[in-house]
Amino acid sequence: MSPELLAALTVFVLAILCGFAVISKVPATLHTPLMSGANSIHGIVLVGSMVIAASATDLLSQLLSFVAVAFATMNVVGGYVVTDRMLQMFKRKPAAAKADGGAAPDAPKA
Amino acid sequence: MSPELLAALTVFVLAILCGFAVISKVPATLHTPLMSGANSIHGIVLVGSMVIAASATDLLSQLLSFVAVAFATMNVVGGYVVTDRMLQMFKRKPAAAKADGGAAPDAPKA
Amino acid sequence: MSPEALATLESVVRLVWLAGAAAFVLGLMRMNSPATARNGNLLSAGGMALAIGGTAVLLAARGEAGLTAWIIILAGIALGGGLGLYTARTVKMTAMPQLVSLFNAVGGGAAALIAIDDYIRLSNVQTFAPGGAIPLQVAIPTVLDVVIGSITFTGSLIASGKLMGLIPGKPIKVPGGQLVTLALAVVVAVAAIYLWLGNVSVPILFVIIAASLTFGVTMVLPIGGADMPVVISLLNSFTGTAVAMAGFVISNDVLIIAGALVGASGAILTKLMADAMNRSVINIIAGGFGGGEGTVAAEGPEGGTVRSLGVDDAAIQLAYAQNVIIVPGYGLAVAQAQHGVRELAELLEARGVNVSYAIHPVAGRMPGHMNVLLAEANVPYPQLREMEDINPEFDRADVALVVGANDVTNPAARRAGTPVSGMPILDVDHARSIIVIKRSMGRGYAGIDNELYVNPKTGMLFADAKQGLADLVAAVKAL
Amino acid sequence: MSPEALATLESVVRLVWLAGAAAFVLGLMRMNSPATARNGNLLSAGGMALAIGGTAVLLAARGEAGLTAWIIILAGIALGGGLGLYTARTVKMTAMPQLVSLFNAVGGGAAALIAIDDYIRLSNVQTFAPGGAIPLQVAIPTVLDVVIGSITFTGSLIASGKLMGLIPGKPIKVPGGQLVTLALAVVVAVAAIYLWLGNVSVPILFVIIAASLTFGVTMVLPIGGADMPVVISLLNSFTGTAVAMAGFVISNDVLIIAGALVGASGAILTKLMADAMNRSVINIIAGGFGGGEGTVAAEGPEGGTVRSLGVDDAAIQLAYAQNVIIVPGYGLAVAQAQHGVRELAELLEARGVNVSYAIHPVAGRMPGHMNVLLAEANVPYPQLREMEDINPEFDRADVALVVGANDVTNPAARRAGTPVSGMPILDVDHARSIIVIKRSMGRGYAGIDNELYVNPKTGMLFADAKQGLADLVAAVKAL
Ligand SMILES: NC(=O)c1ccc[n+]([C@@H]2O[C@H](COP(=O)([O-])OP(=O)(O)OC[C@H]3O[C@@H](n4cnc5c(N)ncnc54)[C@H](OP(=O)(O)O)[C@@H]3O)[C@@H](O)[C@H]2O)c1
Ligand SMILES: NC(=O)c1ccc[n+]([C@@H]2O[C@H](COP(=O)([O-])OP(=O)(O)OC[C@H]3O[C@@H](n4cnc5c(N)ncnc54)[C@H](OP(=O)(O)O)[C@@H]3O)[C@@H](O)[C@H]2O)c1
Repeated sequence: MSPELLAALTVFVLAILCGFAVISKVPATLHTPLMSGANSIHGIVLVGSMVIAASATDLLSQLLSFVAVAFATMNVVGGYVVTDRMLQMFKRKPAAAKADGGAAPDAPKA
Repeated sequence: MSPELLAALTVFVLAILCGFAVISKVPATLHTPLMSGANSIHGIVLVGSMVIAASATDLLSQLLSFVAVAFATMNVVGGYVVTDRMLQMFKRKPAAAKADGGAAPDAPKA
Repeated sequence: MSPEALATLESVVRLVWLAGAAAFVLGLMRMNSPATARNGNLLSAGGMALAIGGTAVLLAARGEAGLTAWIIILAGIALGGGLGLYTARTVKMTAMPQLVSLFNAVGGGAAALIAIDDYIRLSNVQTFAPGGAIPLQVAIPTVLDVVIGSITFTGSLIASGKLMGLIPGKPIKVPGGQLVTLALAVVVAVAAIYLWLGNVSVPILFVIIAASLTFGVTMVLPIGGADMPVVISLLNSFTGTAVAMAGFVISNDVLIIAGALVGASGAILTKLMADAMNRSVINIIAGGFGGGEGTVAAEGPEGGTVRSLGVDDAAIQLAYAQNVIIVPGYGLAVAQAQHGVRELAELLEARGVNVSYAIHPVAGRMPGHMNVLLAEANVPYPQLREMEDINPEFDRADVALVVGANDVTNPAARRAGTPVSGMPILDVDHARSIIVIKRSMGRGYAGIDNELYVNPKTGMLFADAKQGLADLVAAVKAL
Repeated sequence: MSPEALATLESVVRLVWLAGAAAFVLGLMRMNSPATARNGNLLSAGGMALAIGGTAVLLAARGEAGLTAWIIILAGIALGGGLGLYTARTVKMTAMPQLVSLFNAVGGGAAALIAIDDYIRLSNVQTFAPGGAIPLQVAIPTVLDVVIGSITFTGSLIASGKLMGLIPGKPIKVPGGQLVTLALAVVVAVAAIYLWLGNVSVPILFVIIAASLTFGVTMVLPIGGADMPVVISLLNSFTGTAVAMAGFVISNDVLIIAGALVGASGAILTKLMADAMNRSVINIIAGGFGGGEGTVAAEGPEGGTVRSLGVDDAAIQLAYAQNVIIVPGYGLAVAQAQHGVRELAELLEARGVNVSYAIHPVAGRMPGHMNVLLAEANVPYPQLREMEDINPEFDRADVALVVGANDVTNPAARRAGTPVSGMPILDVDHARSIIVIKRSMGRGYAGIDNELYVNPKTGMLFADAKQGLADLVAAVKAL
């Protein structure tokens, strides 16, 4: 096993342990925002997408990497924004009833 | 910066993050056992001590590494045993009053 | 740029990536408590910006990216960013889970595309140098990335579609069912082993892609809509793993760290979510009792009589109580009655009644559902009380007002042998009297009758939650 | 062994080390809750055994260690292991902190020795090749390891000595005080920079060692004995950091991981411990109000009268109460009265009284002190109630029996401006009546009067805790 692979494996295992340790005793209230927050983090795949886009020469590679970059950016931007919107709801004092979107009641779905 | 150093730094940072994440919401009751448990873990220095002892050739090195090995082993063995003894105290049902050492009341210290 | 300067820059960017990864961990840590959660998310976003900025600088310094490449990158970022921003900004609070699932789908897709692209390039090189295999330490993560990423892609799309109502929420039995799933798994396994044995073949990779994409569909279709939050969380964990594999493929630490972090934390979160519903993840994936969304049966539970209550009676009980605990449930969410409930509570408080809300961890259809809805309706945060916290207080409550909640109040959970057995419940039956607002004697998510409704202390106010609350408000005002 | 086989073995041992490190993390994680704590410690110990065993195999396979080296290793292990086992097995429960501190000292010492040895060897090589410097990426961790390890070594020994009573527990002002400390810090800094500038010099390294060892002494001597648990925790975190540095010096990942893990978790733990006493770590290190161990003043607080209570009166109150809450404190630990308190509680329970124990997080002189002592006396675990949990129940308690506790019951903490302000306290004054067993009107750790004692509801039973409890037991039996 090459030293680089061993190093990468070490990093992988440590990051897994971090992940386990971080989510320990979370109140259920925060499950959805946490899921959404973790969802934004894997948007880091944008870094990888940029790297392959930079070295893409043939058309297929260019196409694939374009889609990858667009997908990944959507994940990053949308993920963080939507998580922030969720968490805004948890503020303690509702700072003067703000007329936010989405408050418009909608027809029940069920 | 050499790739090895970068890799070691990455590992270092991740382990620190693990350490932060692991000790989050600990009941005060467990502070002392946790301190003791963490104390045993740095007994891992025994691995390093063994490595330097194996390559010690001159007398000074041999002396230093002997002390290092003895110190580190004391840390490891004593640390785990004492932590275990502390944690034994937390068992839910006292399995039939056992006449353990240390129960003999002693003259007050203060 | 001189080679030395470039080497230094590479080191610096790697440190920047590491800082970004650390920000992700610290951010997640802060998201563990409501007070610091928003700040934690911003920290995580800051780390992301840092990592992406560093990458851009590195690519520019390396100078290997031509104009086309930059156009691709910038156009991709503009397109994806715009779509993400727009949808995230405009989505309704109640529709968030489906959007998260959509973002998860594209993340998984991107991870798979990286491995696919890398494999095709490597295979081109290999074609020129026949006999040379792709080393196992690349082949293994490549295949894993492609498989997991593809499953996540279609699986998350289906989950999102179910929640949006584009695909029926009911469990859909795939013809052939488990047989199809099994066959797909075998195809993937055989193809993977073929590639790992040293064979280089793009067509076989596409077989794997196709089988995995189909697998994602057949995995999620048979699961009921109500279980989707857990499924989304699981697929989220999958995406993390796929991203980590992509990191192995292109030897990039920050992808490995962030991916593994999400993979692991997502797995724990999935388990916590399932635990809170007293189910196992396996049970959910295998398609449990989910999907029976309310209004199934109309007969009352045997051996008990149901007492129906008028609006005016209910209003009097509430108005002259000292302590009222409101128990919101899925029905409140469906009826969008959060504003109505807040109005009633304010009215009661103005009359000197103590009002608080008992929030069951899995009331509704996603964790934290009730908190988000009530917060949206500007219910003050301290009035929202968690289950463990408020359960002892039902003993002192004059009235418990249950609005569209069912399973989370069912005393049957305290006995063994029912589908809800073992699920912690709100001790509503300890209150001096109980008022339940729902449309009928219909069942809840678990599909069983609720013994609470035949409790002599209980009065049923049959109405749509929104309408019933409006009536109550009017009646209290009229007192 | 062939080079390829050796290379494979090296890879395997590195994976074994990684597994060991993972076991440390998982073990610590499990130590977060009483139910899994013991198991977690065993997991951690298993990881350690694995890591050490792997190292032995690797060293044997490399074949570079001669007979002498093996004798050194085995003799060292036998000696250190024997000492560790013996002391750990025979120590009294109340003397544990000083032993932990001792183990910490030797751990820090070992870490420092590794760097010292490595530096001396490198300097020998450098002497043959003059002009060649020791690279910065070795010099930096070497110096840090030596400094931190040496400080920990002497600091922990002093801390241990203070707790053992070998060194007076009172803060000892070093002549010259802060000036000496400052001078030592400057010496270390200058010497460190000298070495980092590329100079190779063993004598300078020894200057660093000497200054650091002295620094450890002057740092801990002025801190009061009662603050030692926090200091030990801090030094524990230091040792972790030193071990991580040793890992950088000899390029060993498992040392880096385990060291950094302990460094970080120890730092957090130190902060949590200090927080629980409502103090800052800085404040403690700077030598706060610590050290005033009981029996300072004998006058009652002004403006209130103290009501003294006879044993028989107290026994009657207790025996005919419905709910009794026992509040143990430092005095109970000092008097070793844990068995007496259990006997009294059992006697009361046999008479139908509900008895529970209110455990303040920092009652006593180390975190968890009371739990450990009461568990040792076989008090059933469920009777031990944590502060947040039991505080509301004082309202319903007929008698609160305070045994040798002082600060943790002082209502002055609810006001600003006192040394205990802000420290959460047990709401003892909410009980219908209060009995306090202590020897005098002496003050507690914080050195202030306790308003509880002049509360009209309070009766003082002046006695040594052990004797007082024995008298109470006799009196209750006689009823
Ligand atoms: N939170 C989560 O993460 C999550 C995820 C998946 C599953 N679940 C499960 O969902 C359940 C949640 O319990 P719950 O008590 O909140 O809900 P529930 O048990 O599903 O019951 C909801 C009740 O609301 C009533 N209802 C529906 N529409 C209504 C309307 N427009 N107006 C008034 N009432 C209406 C229904 O009765 P009528 O038809 O008679 O009106 C139904 O009995 C648990 O079984 C939980 O395990 C939760
Ligand atoms: N737990 C930790 O981690 C930790 C660490 C460091 C500091 N502290 C501090 O320690 C304090 C703990 O509070 P506490 O209420 O447990 O103790 P305390 O405030 O220190 O008071 C102990 C009391 O016990 C009495 N006492 C001493 N020996 C006795 C004996 N033989 N028999 C009967 N009574 C005896 C003393 O009064 P008489 O002399 O009148 O008998 C004294 O007032 C807090 O201020 C805390 O911040 C705690």
